[in-house]
Amino acid sequence: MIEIRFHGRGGQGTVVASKILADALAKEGNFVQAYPEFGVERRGAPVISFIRIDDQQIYDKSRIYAPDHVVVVDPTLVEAIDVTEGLKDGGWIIINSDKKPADFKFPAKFKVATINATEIAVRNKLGTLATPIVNTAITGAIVKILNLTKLETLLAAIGDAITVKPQDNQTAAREAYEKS
Amino acid sequence: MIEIRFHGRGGQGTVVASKILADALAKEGNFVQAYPEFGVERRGAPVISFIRIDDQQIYDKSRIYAPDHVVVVDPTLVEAIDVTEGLKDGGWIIINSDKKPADFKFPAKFKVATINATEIAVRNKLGTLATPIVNTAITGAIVKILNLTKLETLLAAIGDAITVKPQDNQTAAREAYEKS
Amino acid sequence: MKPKKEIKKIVFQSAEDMPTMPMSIGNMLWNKTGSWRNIRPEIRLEDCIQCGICWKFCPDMSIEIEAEWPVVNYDYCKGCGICAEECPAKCIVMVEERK
Amino acid sequence: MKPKKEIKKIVFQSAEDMPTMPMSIGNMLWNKTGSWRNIRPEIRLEDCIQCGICWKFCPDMSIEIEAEWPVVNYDYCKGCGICAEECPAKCIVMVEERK
Amino acid sequence: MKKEKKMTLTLPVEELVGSGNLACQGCGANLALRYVLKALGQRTVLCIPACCWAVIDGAFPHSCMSVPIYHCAFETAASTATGVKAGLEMVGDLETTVVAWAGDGGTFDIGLQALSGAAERNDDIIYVCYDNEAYMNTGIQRSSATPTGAWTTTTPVKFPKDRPKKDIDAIMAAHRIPYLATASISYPEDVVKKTKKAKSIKGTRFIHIYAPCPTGWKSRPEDAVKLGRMVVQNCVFPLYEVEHGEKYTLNMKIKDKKPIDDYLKLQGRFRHLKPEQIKLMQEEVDHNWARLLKKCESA
Amino acid sequence: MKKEKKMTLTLPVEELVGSGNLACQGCGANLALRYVLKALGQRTVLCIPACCWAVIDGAFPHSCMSVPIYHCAFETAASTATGVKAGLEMVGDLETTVVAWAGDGGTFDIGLQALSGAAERNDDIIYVCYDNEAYMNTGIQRSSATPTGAWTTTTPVKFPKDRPKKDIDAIMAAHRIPYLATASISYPEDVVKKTKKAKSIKGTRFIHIYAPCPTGWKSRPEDAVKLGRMVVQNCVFPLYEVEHGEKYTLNMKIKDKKPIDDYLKLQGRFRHLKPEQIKLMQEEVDHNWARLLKKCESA
Amino acid sequence: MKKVIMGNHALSYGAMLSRSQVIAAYPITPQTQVVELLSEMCADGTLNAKFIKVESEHSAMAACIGASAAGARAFTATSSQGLALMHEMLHWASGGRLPVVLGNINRAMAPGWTIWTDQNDSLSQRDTGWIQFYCASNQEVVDTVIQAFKVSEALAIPSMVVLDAFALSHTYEVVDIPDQAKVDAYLPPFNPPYRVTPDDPRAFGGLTGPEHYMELRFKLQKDMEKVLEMIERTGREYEKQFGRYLGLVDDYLCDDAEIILVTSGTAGYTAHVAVDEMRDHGLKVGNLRIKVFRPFPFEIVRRLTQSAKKIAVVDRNISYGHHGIFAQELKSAIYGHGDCKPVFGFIAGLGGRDITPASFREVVDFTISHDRPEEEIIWIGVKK
Amino acid sequence: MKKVIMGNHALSYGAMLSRSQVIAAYPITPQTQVVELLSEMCADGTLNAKFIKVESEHSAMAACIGASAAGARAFTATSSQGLALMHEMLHWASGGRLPVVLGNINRAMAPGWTIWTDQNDSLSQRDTGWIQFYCASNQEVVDTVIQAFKVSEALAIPSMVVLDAFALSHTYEVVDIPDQAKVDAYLPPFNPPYRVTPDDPRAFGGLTGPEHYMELRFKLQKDMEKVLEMIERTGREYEKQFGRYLGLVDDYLCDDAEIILVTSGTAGYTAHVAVDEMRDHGLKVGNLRIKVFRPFPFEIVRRLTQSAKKIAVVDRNISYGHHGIFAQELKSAIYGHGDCKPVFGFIAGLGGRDITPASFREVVDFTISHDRPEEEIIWIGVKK
Ligand SMILES: Cc1ncc(C[n+]2csc(CCOP(=O)(O)OP(=O)(O)O)c2C)c(N)n1
Ligand SMILES: Cc1ncc(C[n+]2csc(CCOP(=O)(O)OP(=O)(O)O)c2C)c(N)n1
Ligand code: SF4
Ligand code: SF4
Ligand code: SF4
Ligand code: SF4
Ligand code: SF4
Ligand code: SF4
Ligand SMILES: [Mg+2]
Ligand SMILES: [Mg+2]
Repeated sequence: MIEIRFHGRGGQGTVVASKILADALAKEGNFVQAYPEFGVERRGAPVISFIRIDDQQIYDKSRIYAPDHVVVVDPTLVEAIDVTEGLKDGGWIIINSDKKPADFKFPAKFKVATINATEIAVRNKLGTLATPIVNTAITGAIVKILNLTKLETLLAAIGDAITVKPQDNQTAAREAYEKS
Repeated sequence: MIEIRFHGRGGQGTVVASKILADALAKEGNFVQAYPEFGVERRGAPVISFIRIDDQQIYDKSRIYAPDHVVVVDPTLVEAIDVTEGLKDGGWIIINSDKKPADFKFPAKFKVATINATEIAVRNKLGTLATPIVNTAITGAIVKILNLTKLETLLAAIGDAITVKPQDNQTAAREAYEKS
Repeated sequence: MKPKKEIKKIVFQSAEDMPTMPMSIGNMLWNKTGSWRNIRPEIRLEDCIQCGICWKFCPDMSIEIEAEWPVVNYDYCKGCGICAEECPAKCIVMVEERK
Repeated sequence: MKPKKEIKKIVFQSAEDMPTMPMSIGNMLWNKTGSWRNIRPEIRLEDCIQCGICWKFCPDMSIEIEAEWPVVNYDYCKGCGICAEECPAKCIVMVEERK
Repeated sequence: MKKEKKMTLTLPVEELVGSGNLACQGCGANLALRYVLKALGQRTVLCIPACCWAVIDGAFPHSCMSVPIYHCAFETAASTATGVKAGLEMVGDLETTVVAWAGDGGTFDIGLQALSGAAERNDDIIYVCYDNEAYMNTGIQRSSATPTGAWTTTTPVKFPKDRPKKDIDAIMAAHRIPYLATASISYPEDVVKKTKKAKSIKGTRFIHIYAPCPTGWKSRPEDAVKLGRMVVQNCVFPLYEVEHGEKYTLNMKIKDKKPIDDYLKLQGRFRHLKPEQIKLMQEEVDHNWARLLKKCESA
Repeated sequence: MKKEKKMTLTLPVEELVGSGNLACQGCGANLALRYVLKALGQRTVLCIPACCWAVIDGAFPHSCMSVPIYHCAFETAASTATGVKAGLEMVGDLETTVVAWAGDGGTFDIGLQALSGAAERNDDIIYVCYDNEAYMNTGIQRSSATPTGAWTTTTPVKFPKDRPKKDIDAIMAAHRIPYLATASISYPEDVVKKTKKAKSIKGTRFIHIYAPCPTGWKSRPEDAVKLGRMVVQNCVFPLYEVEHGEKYTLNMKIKDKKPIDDYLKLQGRFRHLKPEQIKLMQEEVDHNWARLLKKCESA
Repeated sequence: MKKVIMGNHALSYGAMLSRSQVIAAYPITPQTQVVELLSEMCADGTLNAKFIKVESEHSAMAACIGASAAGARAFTATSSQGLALMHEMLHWASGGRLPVVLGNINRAMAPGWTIWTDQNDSLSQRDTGWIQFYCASNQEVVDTVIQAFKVSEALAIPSMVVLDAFALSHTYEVVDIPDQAKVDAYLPPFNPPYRVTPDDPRAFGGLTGPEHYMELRFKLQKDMEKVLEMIERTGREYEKQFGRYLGLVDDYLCDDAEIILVTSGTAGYTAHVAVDEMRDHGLKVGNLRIKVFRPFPFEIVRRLTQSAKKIAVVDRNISYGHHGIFAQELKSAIYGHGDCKPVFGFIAGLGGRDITPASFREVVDFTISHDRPEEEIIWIGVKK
Repeated sequence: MKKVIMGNHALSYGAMLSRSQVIAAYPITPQTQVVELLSEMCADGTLNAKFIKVESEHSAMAACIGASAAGARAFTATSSQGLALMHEMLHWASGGRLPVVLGNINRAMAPGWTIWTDQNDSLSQRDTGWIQFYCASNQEVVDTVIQAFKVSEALAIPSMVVLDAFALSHTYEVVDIPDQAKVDAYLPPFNPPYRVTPDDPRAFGGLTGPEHYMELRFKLQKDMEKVLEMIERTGREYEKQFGRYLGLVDDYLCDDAEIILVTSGTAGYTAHVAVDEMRDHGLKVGNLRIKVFRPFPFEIVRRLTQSAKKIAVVDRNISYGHHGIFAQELKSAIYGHGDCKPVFGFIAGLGGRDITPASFREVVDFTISHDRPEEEIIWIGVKK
């Protein structure tokens, strides 16, 4: 079983990212469970969401406290909160950032990857620099880095789920995949 | 324990009669329980009410099925329904009527008394011939015939309970008492 | 008076006989509300002008029309007196019921 | 900026410490909503005409008046941009928050 | 004695309310439904919440009615009717008229929200309120339809109702429903006409029928029709229609407006009133009447 | 740079709503309460039912407010306030102003009956409805305050809201309460003036405040105040007062009435509208505006 | 002072003697006389209270909640549909820790429309966090209202005082009306530590996340558990003042009984009569009338049923799809305490069907003649 | 067709596949997505139904009742406060014998305001005469809605399909969406013998006196008792069509268990994980997840708990003044059947506090280390 936690901000579609990932993984026969933080979401305020992946029925309905990996959709959060809380040793921290992994000061027991999803998104006309829509791009990176599923499956899942500018979203995901 | 059932018509104040009787009996230290039929009352439609009297606490809260005596406040009911239903042998049937007891064809096991409460009431300006207010008069007769309490106690109870024309009501009760 | 479908009061002997839902299966005609009456309307047809007003205003559907004339159905007439009050010909009188 | 009564978030360690009723015992100042912001208002006081409009329309009580001049309280300013939009002197600009 | 004349029948002859029912002697509510059903005919469903009519209908397993009734919870006349209408349409019955039939308490008070909701959605129902100006079925408690000055068991003579009757018609007009009308049981032809008109319109229609209650008003049963007439003649309860919340039509022009005194005198519930109080009530009536005339003119 | 001028403050300076609260960026509801409390001062109790403000206040054991709040059930703003007022009076506090503070859903829909009941009794409370034209706290579902044509999650673009906004002000005016006013967050001085006026009157007072909601309207946070201004200028939400249900006063004369187009364009919830639909909406606005003018004249 | 009054007026007197400050109520048969008398008392000044004539029961409870939160003593009365309509607000009053007292006349639930007695209305509220008292006489009604305020205010939990429709509500009995001065001594003015006031501005009932909610509810349960002891203690105080003890149960000849009837409400009084009769016939029967149903009086019920051979619970209610509610709760209470003696669950008297001494004889006959109940529910007086 | 959907949409799909004809609902967190998807389905013609956007939950249930009485299949969904506001109408639907189906998202009751899960909302409705299903996965939700209509319509009793807030309502899982044609074959159109129609005019729900009411309610209970068998039978039919059995309980390793956990909802799935872990450590623990709470599955629960030494009930709810509700009902159910083995009543997870595998380990540890429960309630995860 793999458990991943997403960090983002209200209004950034963090849940959509985990949902798309779940769709893609389910297409390949996995069992998945994706859920948002259970609370009040306000645009701009820090939010989290989760995904559990397994090759058999997932019975555990309790919350995820010790994820295998974390994904940070909004880079500013790295300063604001402790994104490594509960993260398992050896887990990946995948950050949407234009910085290099080494620029982040995380304990060595974690692996760090960065992807400039914002840049990719904006270039693909997904939102503006102030409010980029990065959720599809970031899934491309996750799938690649964690080796979760084939790119094609992810792109198909994006095609199913996204009704506004599906192609641009797919392109963004592909670019992120390729850059990761 | 003495149990009495009253027969009247909606709007005739049958419950008031049983309540006044209860008041009077309580004044003399009895335990009493008085209650109306449990249902929808409509002016003119046949209704019943009950009273239980005892010298000790009354625990029985079930309905009265076999009264010791019955009181018929409206004479026309004698034809309309069986006022003797469940009446115990030897019980009194006290009827508001200008007829003689013998004019009524009841089984011999019952004792019959009549009192022209309507006439007494109307004469004391309690209602009209079409809608006489006979409930106080009839209590006078009951108290006398069943020897339940002193007249004075009854009159005191009427004085306490009746706010409109208390004296006329007392007079009516006294007259009925004396005529019974 | 035209013959009324005489309907008996329904009393169930067992739960099985009852409908599943609380639901009517008969009408109220068993309930002879004529017995509620203490005054009764009597129509002096000789003065009647067949205006239909008594029929119109009877709350208990107890003025029936027979061969173009109003007839009181005493089985149900509750004796409210509206017909007498409203009759423009003043040909309905309320008389005291059985004394 | 005038010193704000700094209030910590209250976290109960046991049921006993809690009030019987669900009832507040502290304020929300621990919740630094400045962290929600992705754009920040900056006031160019040189152009300010001291009209008070930014103060009037800030939904988050984050424009404070200091010595007759408007000052943004970045601890709480959520970055909505209303002040900039409404400033008649156009002397508030919204700039991107930390990149 | 038998003359060769036909009886004059100014109303449809079909009787859909049956005898043997449990209304009091001289009940105006009984007349109200009798007239409304004469207008609507048998293909009608009634949704009746708690109110006198929930009892008048009769006791299980009997009903005095020739139309189906869904007896519903007190506060749900409108929402139940909306549900019934939707249900009927989904099972293919597009024709049956669905009527919510409620008392003033069920309309002005506890059922107002459901009614307002239906009106806002313009649900396709006719809502009829028969107004006897109090909670009668529970033994005469004040409702917000109880007029100023009236005694009820919860507005004792020492402290009679001090608030004016809620203006439900203005409230419903403010919902801009396609059709609204006031009516009185003493003008049955008018009741029938308005009900038929309502039937011919789609959407939420509201009819407010004045229905005297001898038991609750402490009046004589034989005066029920008279009271329903007086109240129109003295403009306490004028007859009018409102279309789409805007077009006011006065149905009964009153040339010779009567004072309210005689009307009050016939009812025990007003017995305690002093002349000053009656004067104030008269002023209120006059004021309301003037306002209504203005609305009708400007429409 | 420091000139020797005083800052112009057109509102009372006391802040009774605190920072750190949980309103969205640019929330109009937040401004609405800020202004109302500036007018009422600290001796005020708020009864707040379920709505965004139930969340904005903060989470247990914290509150952003300097006045007491009773958070009450969704449908009970008015009845809870009535109870609080009665309770305060019985314990000797005759002065505190009791305010029911509810959203449009809690006012136009689920709380309407309690409000109507309070108004009928003329209970001594100020009822303020901040209107953001949908159920926002649950994620943007239609309420009966949602305007025609708007998208919400329960009125999808394929089938946007097809019923007009319920005219709550006409409904409350029909209750003839002593005071009623409309207001918009974009005219804070007007909000304060009306609230103070309301405070000076006894009985049930109703204030209806237009409160733009960037989140629910899919508009930019910085446009909140602009939208609240446009809506007055284009007469979609005119500012007026009604006394005793009769005396209408227009507070803001509009000489140069703007078309609604610009207003709609700023909001994502109207993005799907076609020109024909907008034309119909404009007609509705014109019609309502004309009616209002008439009422104000004839008053 | 002794007076012949109906059960409904007993509630009114209870509310008056307790000096209720705010009353908000809505009429419903068979409760109307409660409200009528109280509105008269308010009109003529006998009672100094605000009477809010609300437009529904939902608002009645909301107004009581508001008043209680503001620090006033609040009372209401209702029945069946009205109580059901209050359901959400019942949860509110208890969760908000407000000691409102409510008189409920037990009336069966519609449809079909009914105005007659059974306990399904109040027992359907058993999970709302209210204290529930069941009365068997008008005397008990007056006394219990006063006691209810005392207990509720001490522990910040609302109380429901329950009486049967007609069999109590409309039945006149002799009642010793307590003296006002003595009541005042027994029940001091309501003075909660926190209330809605600008002098100490607090937000009551705000958003409460998973990190705190459970503790608040834990505290409610812990206080609920204190109610039993409090009722016994203040019941003794009451006895000292007024000569009548207000306990958790009314146990009659339970000590040596082989069969114990478990009853409640007026049927529990009628059972008394049946027990006397059966004792005359040599049957060792006792009657345990439950007066306090919430919190459930675990200890005393366990103790009093300990020596019996069989228990026969007579429920005037039913939880459809399970058992009668007293039977269910009693079994839950005595499970694992002592031997597992047979508990027979009878259901009788729904929708106003009379429960007579003969009903109890039938109950006892059945219990004697069967080793174990066999059926989940044994129906008494149903035309099957 | 497999789809990743949230629990709320699983409810919507269930209602759509069942060809609901009238939907009347009101939004409330965490139920809103149910209504949003259904209103989209109605708008775009995927579902041919009337969607009534009512002004309150009370009206939602009233409209469903009206629609069902008119012979249409009616559905609604709500949560906590909304369900509580429907309370009177829940009694109405069951007493009126109308097979409405309601999806309820388990959310704790206010105050304080909460949107997080616990079962007090639906369990407070346990005495209203509704069938209650508790689900643990989104798959179960879809399947159960369809099944609920089948059972409800056959026996004229309404059903509630219950799922946990967030843990199910907002959690995306893979769901095999049943094929519409197969669903149509399984669930024929609703065709009640009587309905509100002028073609057969009847008065429904009129005044019902003491001479008849009890029999009508007796019939309701008798039909309620048939539900259990019906669920098992139609569950098998469902299995034949769709490969998934819908039973009364989900029993996991109960046969040889010494300690049986009794659970429900999503916690009942999490318990599964804990049982596996504990079995790995040699502890003979089983998990009995109750899927149908009303009617209470007496027989199967008795049978499955028979051989265990101890029972540990984990309640995400509480009846203040008594026990956790599953514990209470279980004790009532097994009382007098077999030995009187210790039943430990735990309460956990109120107001959204998480229930984790560790919670169950704590539960089992306690159960092992105590001979008898000693306390009425054992609290898990409370900061005392
Ligand atoms: C929720 C609820 N509250 C109270 C009642 C009691 N109740 C039944 S009928 C009625 C009065 C109805 O008054 P109205 O609607 O004016 O009709 P009327 O009886 O006057 O014909 C009341 C209060 C009820 N059935 N349900
Ligand atoms: C009885 C009940 N039904 C539904 C809800 C869910 N609910 C909470 S807030 C809300 C919407 C409130 O809308 P509105 O009154 O317009 O206030 P806003 O959120 O827009 O500020 C709803 C539906 C509830 N809390 N209680
Ligand atoms: S007295 Fe009344 S009921 Fe009888 S016929 Fe005349 S109007 Fe009808
Ligand atoms: S009202 Fe009089 S005149 Fe007219 S038809 Fe009747 S009896 Fe004849
Ligand atoms: S950006 Fe918004 S919150 Fe920040 S100071 Fe300006 S108005 Fe206030
Ligand atoms: S709005 Fe602009 S000009 Fe006015 S005070 Fe603020 S910053 Fe200065
Ligand atoms: S109380 Fe009034 S409305 Fe009700 S049945 Fe009697 S007369 Fe008719
Ligand atoms: S959703 Fe709208 S009303 Fe609610 S807090 Fe956000 S901006 Fe304000
Ligand atoms: Mg009425
Ligand atoms: Mg809103």
